[in-house]
Amino acid sequence: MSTTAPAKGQGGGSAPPRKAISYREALTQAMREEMERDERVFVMGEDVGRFEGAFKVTRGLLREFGERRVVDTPISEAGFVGIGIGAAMSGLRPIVELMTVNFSIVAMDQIVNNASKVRYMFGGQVACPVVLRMPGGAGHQLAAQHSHSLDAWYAHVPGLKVAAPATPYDAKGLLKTAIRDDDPVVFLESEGLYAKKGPVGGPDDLVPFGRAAVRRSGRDCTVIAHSRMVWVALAAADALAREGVECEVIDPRTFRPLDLETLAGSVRRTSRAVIVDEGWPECGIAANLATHLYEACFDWLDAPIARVTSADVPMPYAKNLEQAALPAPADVAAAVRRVIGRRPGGAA
Amino acid sequence: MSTTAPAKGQGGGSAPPRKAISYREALTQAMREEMERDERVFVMGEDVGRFEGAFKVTRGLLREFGERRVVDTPISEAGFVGIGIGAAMSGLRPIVELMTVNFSIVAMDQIVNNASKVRYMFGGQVACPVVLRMPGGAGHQLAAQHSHSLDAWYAHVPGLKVAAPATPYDAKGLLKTAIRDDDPVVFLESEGLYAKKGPVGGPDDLVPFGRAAVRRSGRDCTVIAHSRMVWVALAAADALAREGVECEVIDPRTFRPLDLETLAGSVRRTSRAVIVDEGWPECGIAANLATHLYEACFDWLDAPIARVTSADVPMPYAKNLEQAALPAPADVAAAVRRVIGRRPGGAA
Amino acid sequence: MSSGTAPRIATSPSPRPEPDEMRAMFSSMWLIRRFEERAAEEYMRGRIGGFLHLAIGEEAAVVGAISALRPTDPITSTYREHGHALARGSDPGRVMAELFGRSTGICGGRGGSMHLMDAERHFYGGYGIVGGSVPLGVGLAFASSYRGDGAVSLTMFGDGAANQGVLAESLNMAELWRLPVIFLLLNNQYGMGTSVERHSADEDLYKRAEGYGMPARKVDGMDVLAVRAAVAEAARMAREEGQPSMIELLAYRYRGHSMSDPDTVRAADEKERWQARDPIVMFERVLLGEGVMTGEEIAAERARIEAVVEDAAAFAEQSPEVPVQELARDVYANPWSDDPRGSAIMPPGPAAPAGGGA
Amino acid sequence: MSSGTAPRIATSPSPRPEPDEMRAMFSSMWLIRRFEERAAEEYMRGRIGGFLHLAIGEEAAVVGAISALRPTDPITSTYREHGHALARGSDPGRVMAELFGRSTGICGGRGGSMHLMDAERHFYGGYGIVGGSVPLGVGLAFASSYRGDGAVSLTMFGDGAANQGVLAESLNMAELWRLPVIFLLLNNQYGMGTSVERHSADEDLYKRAEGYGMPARKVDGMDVLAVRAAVAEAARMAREEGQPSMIELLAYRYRGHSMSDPDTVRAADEKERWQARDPIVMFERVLLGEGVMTGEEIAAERARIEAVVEDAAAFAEQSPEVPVQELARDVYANPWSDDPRGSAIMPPGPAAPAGGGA
Ligand SMILES: Cc1ncc(C[n+]2csc(CCOP(=O)(O)OP(=O)(O)O)c2C)c(N)n1
Ligand SMILES: Cc1ncc(C[n+]2csc(CCOP(=O)(O)OP(=O)(O)O)c2C)c(N)n1
Ligand SMILES: [Mg+2]
Ligand SMILES: [Mg+2]
Repeated sequence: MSTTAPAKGQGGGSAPPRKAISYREALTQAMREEMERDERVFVMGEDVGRFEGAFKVTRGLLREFGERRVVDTPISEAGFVGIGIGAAMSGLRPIVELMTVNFSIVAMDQIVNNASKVRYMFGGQVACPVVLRMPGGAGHQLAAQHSHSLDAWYAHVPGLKVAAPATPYDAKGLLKTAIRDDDPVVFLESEGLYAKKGPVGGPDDLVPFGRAAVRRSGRDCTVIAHSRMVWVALAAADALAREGVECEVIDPRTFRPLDLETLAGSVRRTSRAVIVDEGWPECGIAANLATHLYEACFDWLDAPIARVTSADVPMPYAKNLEQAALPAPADVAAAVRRVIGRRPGGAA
Repeated sequence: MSTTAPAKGQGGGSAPPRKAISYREALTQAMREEMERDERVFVMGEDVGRFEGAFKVTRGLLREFGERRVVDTPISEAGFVGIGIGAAMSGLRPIVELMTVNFSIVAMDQIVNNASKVRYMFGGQVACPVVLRMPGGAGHQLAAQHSHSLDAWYAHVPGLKVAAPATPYDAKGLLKTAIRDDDPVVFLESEGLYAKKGPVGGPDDLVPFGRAAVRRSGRDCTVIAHSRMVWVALAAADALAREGVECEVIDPRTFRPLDLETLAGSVRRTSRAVIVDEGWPECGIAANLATHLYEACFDWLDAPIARVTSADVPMPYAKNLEQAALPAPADVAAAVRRVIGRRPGGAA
Repeated sequence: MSSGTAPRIATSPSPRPEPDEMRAMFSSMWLIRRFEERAAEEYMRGRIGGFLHLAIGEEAAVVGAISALRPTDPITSTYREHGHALARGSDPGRVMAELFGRSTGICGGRGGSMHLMDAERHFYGGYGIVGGSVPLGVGLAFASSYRGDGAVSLTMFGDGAANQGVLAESLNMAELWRLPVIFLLLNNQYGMGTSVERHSADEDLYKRAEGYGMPARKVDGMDVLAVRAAVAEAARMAREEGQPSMIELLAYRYRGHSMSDPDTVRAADEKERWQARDPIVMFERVLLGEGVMTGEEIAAERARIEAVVEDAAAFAEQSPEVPVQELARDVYANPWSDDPRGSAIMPPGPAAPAGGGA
Repeated sequence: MSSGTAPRIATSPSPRPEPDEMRAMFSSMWLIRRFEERAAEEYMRGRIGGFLHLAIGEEAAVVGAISALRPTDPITSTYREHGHALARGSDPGRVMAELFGRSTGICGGRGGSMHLMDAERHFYGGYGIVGGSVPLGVGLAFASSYRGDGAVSLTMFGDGAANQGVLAESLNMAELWRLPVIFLLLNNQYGMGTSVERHSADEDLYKRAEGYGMPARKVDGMDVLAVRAAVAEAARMAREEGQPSMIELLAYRYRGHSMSDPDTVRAADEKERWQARDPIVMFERVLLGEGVMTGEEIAAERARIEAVVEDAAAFAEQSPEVPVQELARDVYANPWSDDPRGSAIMPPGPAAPAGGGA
């Protein structure tokens, strides 16, 4: 199975194939379509209007929808995330762009103490349908304060939904689902994927939450990866295929809800798993998925699950250090070889 | 082995036995002794002075050390945590009290982006010897916004050290270690343990970071728990002992660094493990420790590791709901019985 | 200490509310006082858990402000908010049941004393993180302005909360975008055990709003008519001109920070000085003096309220506990898991619905 | 737009610095300008990674402020801080090497353009989270006051950063505790693509400090002597009276927000208007007019600096890469793990040392 073919389980499927667009444009398209569809949807964030977004994801929206629905904010993340939450409680459907996940930390109290809790602590009287879009990840030498992957932090918190698209198709389809969802969604984009191109669905092709995508089929080892790491895993799988090792690459796509069944089903078939995650190792996404899989597949596993994560360090600036800190295809391939008991370059 | 006997591996040991004092007083003692020892040590936080702390942990310190070294702050956590970090970078040794872990969330950017990173991102030019004391946990019907256990979030972050004492001895000994440490320490206290009494060490009895304590020996199952959950685990172990099941209860005490060897050594002997954690299940402490143990003890484990955590919900107010949400001795005992393949009440 | 000297207060000419309204304000103040006194008793008896923060002494601030609004104007508050819900008309029985953690509670027992909400009455809740609800109040105003529904949002917070950075951010955006919101700073002169002059560089907290070009003033928070007049004017500005403003109400809480605070930091004479200006006693004098109510009417109303509070406590006491199987209800709009303890794990099967958007 | 009209600026009588000092200020400004122009070239060549934020146009603000301080007065800054390090005397070669990510870099290649630090020179670093370094600067002042060492802390931030709540918190505590700190707000009139009047309700940002009773003023940030005089006076107040203050410098950055910003939001004529008041050109005129430097001396100094910058780039280019084995160095003071990728896991064996406290 080719690594660029549309993934299984990506929903829709009835629409004719469309021309490839970037992950960035896919997101823009999702927002535009949902804003056209629902007057309650609006976008707010730093420089989302005239500047069209630090990563140009909101390009064209101000022109099309005007200042009422595309709102440039001051650099006050706690404040405007809180405003978004309040507006959501009042019945609107805000899409709040945090310029990057790193800046969501100053708004963390609003996200964790308000967005994730208002429905529950007020006994279901109020909904909080806010989408918090935020690109994260490393790879551009942005150093320690600008390179976070906080997926694990958000996945920790009940009351939030957490999505992390890897492809343009999912970027569009998951964002549309997020916007229509009645709960607060932390929508984790990847800075490293904005330019990635691929087909996308039409206006009604939603990608459901809680359904993993099998990005590549294989019988020898299950490789689980999300967001940018899907592509790192696929590159490793391609290299391994040349050695005769066939990996099954699965992308959970959302962590709340989490489609454990698709992951575990694959591991039960392959008996071996590698988890790739751009975040830190302790209390991270990889450790979490590993634990779920050990629990679900205890009698099936032939080897411990290997985790390939970022180094346990704040991200360094120097390019060579940064590359050493991040999971790379070679690391994934080495992990796969380790869990299937092969030596590098060993015959199939 | 009795559950109230001083734990193995709690350091010191040469001092004669002392009278039991509370976990709260043990912390006060540690601060007082270190403030007497080192002029650079000072305490700051909301109501730590005249009010003597929301939980009275700083009782008497203002009287003894005056306003210069016991500083009442406004309710500005981001600001005064940042001030503490700056003062630490300048060579002082601040003990910053966050009234509870819940309020550390508004200061999260300062903790994660500054405290944990300044040494690394500036190439080792500067130290950040700040101690961030914060009580957490639930059990007093404080509802969703006041019941967090964010241990996993802090353990996620390289550059921080993370300690969580369960006994008065460790409260004092670990806090003294934290204050003398050259790195930023997140010091997780438990609201539910402040009144707990026990012996403590003398002025020179430090408890080292990265050394777990065996709270109870046993051959049938390893139970890992920290902070207040140690006592929940010990209560379960006592109940199980009456059924003839002997648990080994181990308290990691610190998560950065983490004494995996003591945990894994026990699991290799018992072949079975239960992990108890007051935090949420996804990407939590329990999932993290489980993954480490699966990796370290893959060939030894006779059953999947059981995790006993809080429910995957924001904490409810109603007492019965709150109790249902929190790990209780009965849950731990049930988990132990499950992993050792026994039925409740089954013979030894 | 600002309480020692006469507070520097701008009082505006207070147009008298209609007699009916004044009687309703009196009932509301008295209900709040008696409700909270009863809650304190129930807390001591162990029927109420968690923290219980009483606003006794602050009834003029609460009732003056809320009575100046329309019933559809949204309100956000703090953990010291029993009075807000009651002033907005929430059922005292359901509020007391919430404090008792019962299933008939206004939030089904999930929120407790710190997290009352009455969505039907546009009371958007009490919150426990100091300052954290202020931007939500601005968000409610944003939504009103977006929809053009003419509502004015009132967001209430304390003097201690004035030192949370998110207030500054909120002030700036409210003024920048001219949102219909009233920042109501209830300066009861202490954040827990720390007095204003020990937590704030300038005791005139309202001046912080002026740094953003926002109109702001200080008002006697013990005088219910002064509060009402000030908030009415602020609401008019917000509604008609889209002009947000800040009102600092100078008041005093009689009890410690919460039921567990023995209140040893504040001087006895300071308390006495403020209690001498008790907002209910002062307002009774106005009612009597202006002939709005007679002594007998006041006594009858007090007795009626006594019974209301009694009934509320009885209702709470007799209400059923929250079923434990409902622990995970309302975490999400459309839960995907049947696990009674909640779960992130999506069960196998067809995909869940995308949610109820539009 | 505030740049259209003459800025409302309070200028104080500026006592002239000594001729030597003025020459040093000129050198510093010119070094910063040329260093950054060179950095831009190296960035285009791909030798510098990450974000590169240039402060070209802001040299008067930087040099005026730092030259008014003692070399032991601590400074904190933002990601736009090359000039701060250079003005404080950091070695241009080591600064450029940091931008190149080399092991000779001032932070060993770990920080890059956004995170320069020179601890020896009391330059406490550049930070990437907007507003996040302000409380650190207050903390440095706290430490000075605690020790009584007589130092004054300067903490620099932008107009956009003025909207981070942590600034408000910092202002309050600095004034409440009377800490020796200068809040230096470099108002270059934009936070990324958003102009001041679109991000701040009141364009006079210094007024926010007044809400905390803190003296504050606006100064022409293109006039190095005016900046120096204002900061000198602020330093005196802080040092002698423990009086913190805020100075808002009105200035302009010539380039886009960072090298990747094509700068399409700002109008060409606005840029021209500000470039007509170029701080270096204006200062040259003063130097020539007052006979502090001759045209030849200026030309010679420029040539010398040209060589300094050339040498800095050559040094950076020839410096070795950071050894990859050192990836986990300096995460902790006394690392417990030999894992080259860092690890939370304590290896078996005797307990690690408790750290170097006292
Ligand atoms: C962010 C945060 N920090 C600390 C606390 C603990 N706390 C609860 S109430 C309180 C005092 C608040 O004072 P104020 O805003 O004046 O309100 P008041 O209690 O006087 O009504 C504090 C410090 C909190 N809830 N949230
Ligand atoms: C908390 C936070 N939010 C957003 C950003 C992204 N960001 C980097 S610089 C910048 C603009 C800052 O403007 P200003 O403070 O005026 O400084 P200037 O760049 O003009 O020097 C923004 C929004 C950030 N780094 N930190
Ligand atoms: Mg107060
Ligand atoms: Mg700027």
